[in-house]
Amino acid sequence: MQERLKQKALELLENGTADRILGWKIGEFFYDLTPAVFKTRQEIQEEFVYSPFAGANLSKYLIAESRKGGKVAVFLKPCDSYSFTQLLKEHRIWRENVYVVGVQCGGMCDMEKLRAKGCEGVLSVGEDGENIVVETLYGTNVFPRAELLEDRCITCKSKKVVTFDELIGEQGTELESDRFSQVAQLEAMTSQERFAFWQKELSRCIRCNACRNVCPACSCEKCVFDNPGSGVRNKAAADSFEESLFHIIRAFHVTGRCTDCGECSRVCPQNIPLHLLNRKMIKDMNELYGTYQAGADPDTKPPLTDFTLDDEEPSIVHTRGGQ
Amino acid sequence: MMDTIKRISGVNPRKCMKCGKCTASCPAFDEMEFHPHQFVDMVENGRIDQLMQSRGIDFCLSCFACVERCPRNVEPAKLIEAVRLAVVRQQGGDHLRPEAIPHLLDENLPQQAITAAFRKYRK
Amino acid sequence: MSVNNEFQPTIVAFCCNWCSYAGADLSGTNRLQYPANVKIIRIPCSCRLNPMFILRAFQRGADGVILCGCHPGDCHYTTGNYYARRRMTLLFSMLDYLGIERDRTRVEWVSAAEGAKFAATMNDFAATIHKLGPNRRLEDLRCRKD
Amino acid sequence: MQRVGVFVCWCGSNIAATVDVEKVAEVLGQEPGVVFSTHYQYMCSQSGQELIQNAIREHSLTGVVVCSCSPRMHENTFRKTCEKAGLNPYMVEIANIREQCSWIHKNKEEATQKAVILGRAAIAKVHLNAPLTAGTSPVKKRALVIGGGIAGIQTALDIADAGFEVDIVEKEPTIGGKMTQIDKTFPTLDCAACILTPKMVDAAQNEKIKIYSYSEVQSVKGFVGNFRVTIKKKARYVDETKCTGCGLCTEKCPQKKVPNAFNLGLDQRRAIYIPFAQAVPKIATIDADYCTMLKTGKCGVCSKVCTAGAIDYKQTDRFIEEEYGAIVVATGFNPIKLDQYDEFAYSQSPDVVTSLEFERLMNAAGPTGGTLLRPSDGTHPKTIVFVQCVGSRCDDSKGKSYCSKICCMYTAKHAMLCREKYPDTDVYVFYIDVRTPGKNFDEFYRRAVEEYGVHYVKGMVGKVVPENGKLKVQASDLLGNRQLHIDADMVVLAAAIEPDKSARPLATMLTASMDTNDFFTEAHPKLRPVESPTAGIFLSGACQGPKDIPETVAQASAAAAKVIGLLAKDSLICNPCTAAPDELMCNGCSSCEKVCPYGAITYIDKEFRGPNRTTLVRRVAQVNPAVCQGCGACTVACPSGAMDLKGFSNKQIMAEVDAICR
Amino acid sequence: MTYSYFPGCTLKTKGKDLDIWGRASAEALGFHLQELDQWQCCGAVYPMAKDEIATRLSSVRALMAAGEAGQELVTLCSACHHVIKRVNRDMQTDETIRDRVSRYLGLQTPYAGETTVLHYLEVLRDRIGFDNLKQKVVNPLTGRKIGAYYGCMLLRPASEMGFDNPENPTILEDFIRAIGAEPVVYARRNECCGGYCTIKSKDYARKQVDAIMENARACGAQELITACPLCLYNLTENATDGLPVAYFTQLLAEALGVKEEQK
Repeated sequence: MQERLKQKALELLENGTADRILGWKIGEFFYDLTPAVFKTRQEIQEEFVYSPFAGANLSKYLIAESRKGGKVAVFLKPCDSYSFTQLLKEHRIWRENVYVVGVQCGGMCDMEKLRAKGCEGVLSVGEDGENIVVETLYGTNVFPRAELLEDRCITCKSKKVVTFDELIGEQGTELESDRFSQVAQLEAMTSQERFAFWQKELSRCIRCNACRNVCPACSCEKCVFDNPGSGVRNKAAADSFEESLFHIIRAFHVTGRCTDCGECSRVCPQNIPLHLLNRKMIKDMNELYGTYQAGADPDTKPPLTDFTLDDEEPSIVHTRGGQ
Repeated sequence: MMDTIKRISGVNPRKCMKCGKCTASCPAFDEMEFHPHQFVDMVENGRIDQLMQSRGIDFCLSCFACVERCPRNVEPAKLIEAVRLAVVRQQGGDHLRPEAIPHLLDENLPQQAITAAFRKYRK
Repeated sequence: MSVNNEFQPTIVAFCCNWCSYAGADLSGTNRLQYPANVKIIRIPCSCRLNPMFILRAFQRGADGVILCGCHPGDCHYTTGNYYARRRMTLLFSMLDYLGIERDRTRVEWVSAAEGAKFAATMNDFAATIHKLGPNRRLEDLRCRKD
Repeated sequence: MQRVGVFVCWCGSNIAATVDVEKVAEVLGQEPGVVFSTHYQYMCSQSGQELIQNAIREHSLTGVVVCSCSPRMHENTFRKTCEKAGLNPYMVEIANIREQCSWIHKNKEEATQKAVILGRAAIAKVHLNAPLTAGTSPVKKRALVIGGGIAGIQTALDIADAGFEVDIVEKEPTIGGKMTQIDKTFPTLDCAACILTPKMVDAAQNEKIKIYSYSEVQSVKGFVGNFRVTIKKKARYVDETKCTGCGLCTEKCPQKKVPNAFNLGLDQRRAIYIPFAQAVPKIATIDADYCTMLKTGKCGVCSKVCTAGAIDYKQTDRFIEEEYGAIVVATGFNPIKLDQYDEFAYSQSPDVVTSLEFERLMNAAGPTGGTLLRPSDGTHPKTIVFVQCVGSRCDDSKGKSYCSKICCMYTAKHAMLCREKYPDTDVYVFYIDVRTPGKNFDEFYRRAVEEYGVHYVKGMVGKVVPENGKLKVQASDLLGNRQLHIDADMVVLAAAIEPDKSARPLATMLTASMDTNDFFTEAHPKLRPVESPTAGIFLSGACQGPKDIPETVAQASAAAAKVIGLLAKDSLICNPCTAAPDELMCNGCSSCEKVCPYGAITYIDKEFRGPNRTTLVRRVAQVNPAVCQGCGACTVACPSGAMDLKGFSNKQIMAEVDAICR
Repeated sequence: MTYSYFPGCTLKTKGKDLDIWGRASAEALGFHLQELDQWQCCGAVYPMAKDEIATRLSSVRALMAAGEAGQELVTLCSACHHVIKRVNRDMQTDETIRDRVSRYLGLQTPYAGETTVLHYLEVLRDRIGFDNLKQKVVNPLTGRKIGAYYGCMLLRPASEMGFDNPENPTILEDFIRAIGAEPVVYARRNECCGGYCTIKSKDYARKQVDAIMENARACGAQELITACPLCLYNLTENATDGLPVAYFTQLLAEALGVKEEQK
């Protein structure tokens, strides 16, 4: 797969389709793939990487890249393409400056799970169909991909690349997934239990802003939390505007715009399951206002900018059951 | 006593606007010395004793015509029933004695007439 | 001021200018009482209510927050309260999900003619909040570990 | 930080009795930025206003907080006060310590404490206020009157008289409304048609008035001074420009079995019809529900007999767009349906009629030619029973909670006319109360009793039993403490009146508010009775509440006066509390545009300076302040907080929250 | 379709015709009335007093039994229907009564009026449909002019009974039409017959009955039908010159041909 992508990148650069290629390169560790812009053949040949750790969602970078003049080609996995389409809907990306190569994705891998398999001295990780091939100092290990998948990929909602100019691999379809089961579990708890759960999780937040910075929906020109004019600016938990409120407002701001790509939880250094907040909102909107998938198409009105005359009253929160 | 009647009946006599539609609807008018609208008025003004002594309380048919037609939802029948109950709940207040029953029976009289009479006229 | 150790909740009522604020005025005109710890903030329309304001109120010590607006269909701006309805539904759901007591937040539609409803709503809401006790859960989740 | 002055009003004893105003002034005087604080008996009085103005000058105040009655009452007063003293009017905030404090609390300490907190919130807000300047928007000098009854006609005539153009939209084929169906009018007993039809003709002939008959308002957009209205002209299948109103078609049409709505179904008309002889405009209309040609494509008689060639079976609904500066609602009323009150046997006997049907039975142009005859057998009724308050003054579950107001008088009129025309009839009126406030009204009612010998019985009818051609009426006579049993020939029910069904959807279109009974609410029940709270919308006639003709006409003229006052202006001062984006923060994401009910938001691509002398083009929102009404929907939809509302900014509201919660 | 069925005391004795033909016709119409195992007399009058609990218990027991069987509860006698329907509504709406009854019966979970109470006629109208009934008629009662006598208890108070328009009901007229006869509408069909006073004052009851009969006859009725045993008794026994009165189920059975089969 990496080779096909590399070849495609070179081809696009050479035939003039794009001046720049947005892809991934190795970061600090082999499993730490980081988004990168490649401008020359040499850069691509030396640094371009695609591996089962290429989880980073590239779509957000196109807000800036698409405005820089010239044309940028980008590789988008299915879930990235949802974010990309949502950003198009919000007029954030200049589509005419972007050449999208859709990449089919078998699911990304979780380093923690690999570690749990007892792999040490890893040199490289490659794909071989449904298997992951891990080269280590001590030899080659092969694991079924399914055993190493990131949690978000286990409950993958769609293998469909929503927007593309060209596709590598087969076009996929939307999947039946039980991505809301954890939300449902939380809903089934008592209020006190939920509070305890979230207190435990959110109290670990160090306000590093990684979730915000990686989130394709959190792409405001200036975030309200950085804006002195908003009245809610604050950096670390200096005074009383605390993490819970930061996360509530963040979740509310992305409600109806979050494509559930799961990047927020992936990048959280404290392993806070932030995606459970967003999924709750998605689940609620689906149940209350009809199924809506942000980024699935460029036209449908997001639920919060729409209404029907006989919407449920807010008191449904009290009356629909649960504790 | 007024409060007892209001409590038993659950009726607020102050809702009455004195239109007299209850009395206009009442099939037992001729048998009563106080008529439905007077019941409402007299309960409101605390003249319960007079009502308790009136023979009309036994003639209300519980046909609910007054309840149905009252524009203000006052439900006079419930007041009359409450006054009647106030009477029969008193010691010796029964209006009907079991001994009297055989005398009243005829071949076709349905049970419910007797049952109803017992319910209405004694405790 | 009287010294009263009993819990006196702080309640913020956001009222839209056209219906509910006028309804509140009407309950005043009719001398219908409700607790003094209910304080009204006038906003042009229920759709002006940013969730941030509610969270801010809780953060600063409010024990209950209620939004009153025109009845659906009667919005002075035609559709404002429909948006407010969705926003508040989702916000309340999220707060519930985070384990915040459901009864701390409420939305009630009160028209300019419903002075009695306004007073009754405030009395009821204040009683509910009083029963719930002080708001603790929306204070800082990290700083406060009891 | 502003230099704030605080002015605490006693409102006589209204505030001062429950709030320690002196203490409020003292405590608020300690607040940061407050440089002057005082209290006074009536802050809205001349001397109270001077007090504020002097303080502004002496203490160079930049912000003013008045602790007084509701801002809905005197915010404008105090804004003007400050403006005269050179302060921007939007640097004033009101703390409502009357309606929302002194009037609802009894404990003085509690109320005082609350007043202080409300004052603090206002001070906190005013610190963040910024001077605002109101823009202006032009006024389209044309008015729309919705409803062509006597109310609408009178309003239109008065507006036209003042030289402004005015359009009437009437849903029926003719203007005139309910009054065309009425026989005589109280208390003078002149004939309704004689006083109404000249006005109808006046309206038709007035150059300034345009009548859209058989038309409805389809949609309303815009705002005061600039409404854009779509009018639906329903297909009447007759070319209005060609029809001469000769009426030949209405005689030749073979479909004779159409209930005649004008006579309330008491007789029948043809499928093509002119409602009545004096109709305006006098143009035939085809009733599509009954026309054989339209239903089956076979017939065409009307087309054959029409010498003007006016019949057009292919006509469709047409839509007309017009612009108006002001809109008057005059949608009127209807009697309620009586299904719920069948103890009076309305649906069981044709001789039980509503009062409006009785008008038709008495009317010379009615189905009986003005002779009072029973609909069942065409005989003269000898005993007539009138029942008052049918469906009025009821518990909410049983009918209308209000008094329909006109029934007492028209029933007295009916009873009197019966006795006058047919002295051999016995007439009973069953009443709960006789309500006759109005000039010469009670005298009129007394005449019915004293001179005409109408039997007024305090009581109510409980049951009407049609039997052997009679109506057995069982009723109460409360003063006589007896039950009456009357063998009547006719029973007339004073059915409650309710707003026309078209009013509710119209109110939604106009964003005008209504009460629970679907009557339009006025901006102030005493002081602004002909204006809706929505600017530019005015109320005329029974759409606002039950009214008789003199009252309707009075209100119609009052509404016209208000409209003329508006149209006389060349431009209107806009509400400066509008939304405005901070372009530097705007994402251009269109969230705000999607929720704006007025279409006030557009987008432009704008060049910004980037770092290192680069430029960036970004899509940013623009708000048209003349169109924005300041609801704030966009401010919450905006994720970056770029959109804010002047006068109710995020920071201002949060400052109030902080002040209240601290 | 099987319904729980509450016959009531009168239907087991003097009012057998109402019961027997009702059940037989039900089978012919494809539904089954399953008599509750242990029903108790409903008490014949609805306890209007809010503070009376004991008099509501038998109704609640019947309602709960139907609920446990997962069935709707059908009644035939107007009095039983009136009592059970209104007690059910009390259980739905009156918290005090609900609490006291639940405590009295020692219920784990309070009964809150979950069972649906239907009168036989409502089953015909809302479940079977009069059009379908018409299809099943084998002996249409063509030419018979029948007046419906509703009485009080099925109709009033309409806000609680929800049976039909209380002042101009049509359900029995529609029924009469369905079995092939001609309904005669007369205004006194919902006026009280005075049945409750029959043991107190025959004269008074007679006055009421005569007025009803006169009205029905004047409007062209040749016979009357009713759903109430007490009304039937009263209209028959206390009439000066009355029309024949039958239970509606008798005519139903006749029209459905059930009567001959059983003969």
